[in-house]
Amino acid sequence: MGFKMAEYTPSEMMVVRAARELKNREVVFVGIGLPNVACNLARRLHAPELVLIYESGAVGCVPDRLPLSIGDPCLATDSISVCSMVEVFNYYLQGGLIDIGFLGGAQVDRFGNINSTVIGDYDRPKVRLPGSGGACEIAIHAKKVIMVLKQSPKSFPERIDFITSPGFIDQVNSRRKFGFPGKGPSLIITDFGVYGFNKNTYEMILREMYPGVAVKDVKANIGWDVKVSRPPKTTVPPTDEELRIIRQDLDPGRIHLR
Amino acid sequence: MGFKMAEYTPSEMMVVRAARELKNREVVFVGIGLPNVACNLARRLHAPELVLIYESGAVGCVPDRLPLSIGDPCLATDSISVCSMVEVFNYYLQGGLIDIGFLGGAQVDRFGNINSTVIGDYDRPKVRLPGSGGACEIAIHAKKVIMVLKQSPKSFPERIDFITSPGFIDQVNSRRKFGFPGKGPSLIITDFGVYGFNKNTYEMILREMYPGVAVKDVKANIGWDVKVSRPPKTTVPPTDEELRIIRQDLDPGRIHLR
Amino acid sequence: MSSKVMTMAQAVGEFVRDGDTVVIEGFTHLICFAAGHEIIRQKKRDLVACRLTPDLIYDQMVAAGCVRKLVFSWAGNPGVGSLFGLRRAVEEGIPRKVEIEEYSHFGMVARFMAGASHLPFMHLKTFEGSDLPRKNKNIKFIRCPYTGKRYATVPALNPDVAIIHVQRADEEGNAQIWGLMGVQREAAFASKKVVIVAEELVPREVVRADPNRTLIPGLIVEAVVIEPFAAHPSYALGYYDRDNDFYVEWAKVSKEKAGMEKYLAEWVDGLSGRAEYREKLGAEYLKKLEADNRPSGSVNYGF
Amino acid sequence: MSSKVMTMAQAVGEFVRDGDTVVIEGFTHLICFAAGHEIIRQKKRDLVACRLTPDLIYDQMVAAGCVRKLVFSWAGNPGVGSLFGLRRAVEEGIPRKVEIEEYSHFGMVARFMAGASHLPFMHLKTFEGSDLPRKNKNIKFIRCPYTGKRYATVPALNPDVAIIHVQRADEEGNAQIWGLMGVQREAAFASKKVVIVAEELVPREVVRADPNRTLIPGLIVEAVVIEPFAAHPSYALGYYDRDNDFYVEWAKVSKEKAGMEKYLAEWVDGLSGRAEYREKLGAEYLKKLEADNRPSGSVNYGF
Repeated sequence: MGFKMAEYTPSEMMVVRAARELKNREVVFVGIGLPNVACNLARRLHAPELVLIYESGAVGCVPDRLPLSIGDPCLATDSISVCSMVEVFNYYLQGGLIDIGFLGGAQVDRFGNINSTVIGDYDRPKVRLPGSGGACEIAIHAKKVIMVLKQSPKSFPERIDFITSPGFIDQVNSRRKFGFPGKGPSLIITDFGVYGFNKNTYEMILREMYPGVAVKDVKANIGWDVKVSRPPKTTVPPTDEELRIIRQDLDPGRIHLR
Repeated sequence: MGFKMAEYTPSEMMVVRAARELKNREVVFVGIGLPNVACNLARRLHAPELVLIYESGAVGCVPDRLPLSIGDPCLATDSISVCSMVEVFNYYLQGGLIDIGFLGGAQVDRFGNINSTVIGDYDRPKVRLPGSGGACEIAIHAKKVIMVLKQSPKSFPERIDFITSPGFIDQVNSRRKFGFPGKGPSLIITDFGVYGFNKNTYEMILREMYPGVAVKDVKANIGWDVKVSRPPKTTVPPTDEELRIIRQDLDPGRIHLR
Repeated sequence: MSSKVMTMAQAVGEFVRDGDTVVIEGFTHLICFAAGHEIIRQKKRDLVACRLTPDLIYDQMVAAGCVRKLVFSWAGNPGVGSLFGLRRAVEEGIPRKVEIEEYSHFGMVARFMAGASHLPFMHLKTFEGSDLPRKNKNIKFIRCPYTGKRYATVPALNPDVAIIHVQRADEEGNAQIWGLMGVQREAAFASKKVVIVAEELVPREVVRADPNRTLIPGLIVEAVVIEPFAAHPSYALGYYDRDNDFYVEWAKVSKEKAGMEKYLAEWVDGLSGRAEYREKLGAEYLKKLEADNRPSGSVNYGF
Repeated sequence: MSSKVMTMAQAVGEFVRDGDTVVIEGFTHLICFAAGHEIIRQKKRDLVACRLTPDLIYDQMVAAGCVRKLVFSWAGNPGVGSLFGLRRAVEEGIPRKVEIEEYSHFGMVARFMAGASHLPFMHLKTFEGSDLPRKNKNIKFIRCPYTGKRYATVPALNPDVAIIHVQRADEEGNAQIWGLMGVQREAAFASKKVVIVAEELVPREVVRADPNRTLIPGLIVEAVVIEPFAAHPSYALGYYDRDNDFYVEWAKVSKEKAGMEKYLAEWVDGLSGRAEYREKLGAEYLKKLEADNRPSGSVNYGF
């Protein structure tokens, strides 16, 4: 084998950490990119019966290649069920069947609210992003939401420009007022570490850091004075097995994990 | 052939008259019993491309036997499309695709309102009938409604005990107030003749009588002093061809046309 | 993957409790008579029995005293006439008074849609001009926030348990149906627990080879019962035909209380389950109903 | 039965008018690029272009100046990144300002459901806590008449014309799909006119042999276009694979206005239609994308 296993990229660490969060038989609403890799990694390791559902209507997927898009043919073929998007959104997502929703985004704020719509003003955008897709309703309905995105002061600003998908909304957790079925964000996995949320203030709190990362690195890459668990744990680095599956099987072209 | 063609039963006349009303390519929502026979007769004669839709979800049916029930297997097999009842009611019926809805019932009043729910008081019924099924919404949505039922003072009373499916509702045609998409009842075919509706009063009016039927026979078998077109036409009796198809192909067991 | 396969007696014993709101769906096609018989045999009581078309099987359940309330849209013997067991209960309170809650088909379809979608209601254009809303206070009306127009609403229906007959399923309960689908999918997704009854157990690979036919995914299923001929006198397309003669005969059998009781004693309580029922019907009888061969043809899922 | 089969040029010429609200649906699967190209070639203008996921084909239509307004829920190059043609229009007004009306996927799905059901609105649980309703006044809220709980509403979407790609259809437009179905059925039923584009024309008997696969009935269809490979670089399951390389390359091709214009000149305006497009791609290229064989197996529709 050509690679030196001990070395790994931050993206690989993120994917590995996300995969470890998934339990066998859980029902996961999968997004494109890193979450896709994480789910498929979990499926090959400790969670062979993880149920993957894609908003395209494929249920119980066993992709035999890493799908570039959430509508890749490898998701329908050999799946357990294919239904229309009417059913996937009404009966599965709104129907309360999703244990975990994976979300990314361009910006996240301290309450776990996500912006994937626009940078700058909505009507005079600096950068127009793709928009919600299914993210807004996944954020509302999935029993648990896990976010995966790279960290910088820009991606974790004090205030985001637009709330596409609600996290806890604010310090009183307005999810409850709105009667959202899902509990809201549970983890944010970045390229520095892993955040949870404070049970009283609903604010992000650093719970784990990756090996070699210092608190000052984390703080330099986030837009506010983020709270830190004392002491934060150090994340177990990717195992050789995890890296081998990612590099050989899941993303040999390194499309997702540059 | 064993039968003497010139003789026919009132049921046969009803079916033949109903069949003649159907134009090729019309989309018909078919009920059980006589309407079923009428549609299949029309399909074998002047309307080979009549589109038969059953509330069971079968579309473009070509039943190769006379279905006893609207969910008979012969309706699904070889049909053009089978969909769930969610789709047949939402997309086809409420979606405005039905040209003609066929309805029967236990009682009809002068405004074409139908009772198929109860004889006597709803809470202390003399006779409990099957209820609406799809009739209430067919009456509201089909562009045109044709009713087929046998006539007696009991089945056409001055007032019906329960409105299951609205016809014109009352003398001002309250359909309009409710914004019903369908135009309402267009014909009532009984074993005496055929009724239309007055354009101003929305009351039943006798338009045709079967050969051998007199106005006094009609009046003796209806619960109010019904209006009569002057003069009512005489319905063309069933042709040998029509009778042959009914007796040989459609209802050889004479289940529907006793 | 652990198997959910069990016997009908186990499934009904474990998942249908006295007082439950129960739906055995199937619109003419795939009506699970075997489940209804087991419910009668186990003397389940006070059920709120839901179905668009209370068919012969609900007629029997009502006559056996299992049912406290009936929620429905068309209660008759399709193409034949009345359900006499049900009429005796409603008109005369025999063997007990049965409460009724009545909609139209579209209303019931919308109730299951709402239930499956975890919405508390669905709106639809029907019921106006009809007396139904006068007798059923669950039918309400709202105004469209865009047009101001009035629409009827029905409340979601979320039964405690759905018993859904299908043509084939794997041992996890991934269930496939073709031919008429009725509201099998919506009834299943709307219910808190789902029991799948299949004509045939198939390997997972058969399901995966044609995922578009999977109407109900195993992830919402509690139990899988494999029971050939469990829908007779209803039918399972590709397996056996509808026993139309039985439906016609039923009028005579059930017209009097005594006839109904004789039938239940002989064909339900007198038998241990569907295997004995099949035996009693006899191989020759079953043979007559056996489906002929009309292959769908195969499509290509390759990419 | 009269045939509705015509060429893509005829269908777009006759059924897409300037100013129309148009939907070319297909969620990754069965996106009709050939129809979009013909719309560009015929210089249709002022279209209100609707789609859950304005994909590369809407990027091209926007860049070609066909679109006045975009109605959508996710506008990106799936798995790759931005749609630069669209961003130039929205951010800089090149080649013209494009208005946007934005929902979530569920919102758009519900709009098509309402449209297909001839309801003026649909309610759903989403949008609260999001800024979307602040920027889109078509999103409203109602209260459940049973529980008093608040639900979002979206208005029905009823396009003038839907162009729906399918795997196979007969000449009347009875259209069958397997694999991912997206909202093809709802978009078709919601639209005033439907154009079916099929990979393959099949005899009526093929449709009738497997009616459960018919997603769209001919009775709502105006025109049938038979055009193999009409979805490339999207895909048709069982016919050809998604051209993922094309999607990845598109970022480079379209990043600058000049690249986009060159592409449109060469691959759209420079060609007479899909036949020339296939020729230009070349047999070897197409061969690489050809689907392998994964048969569904056959079921029995006999009774």
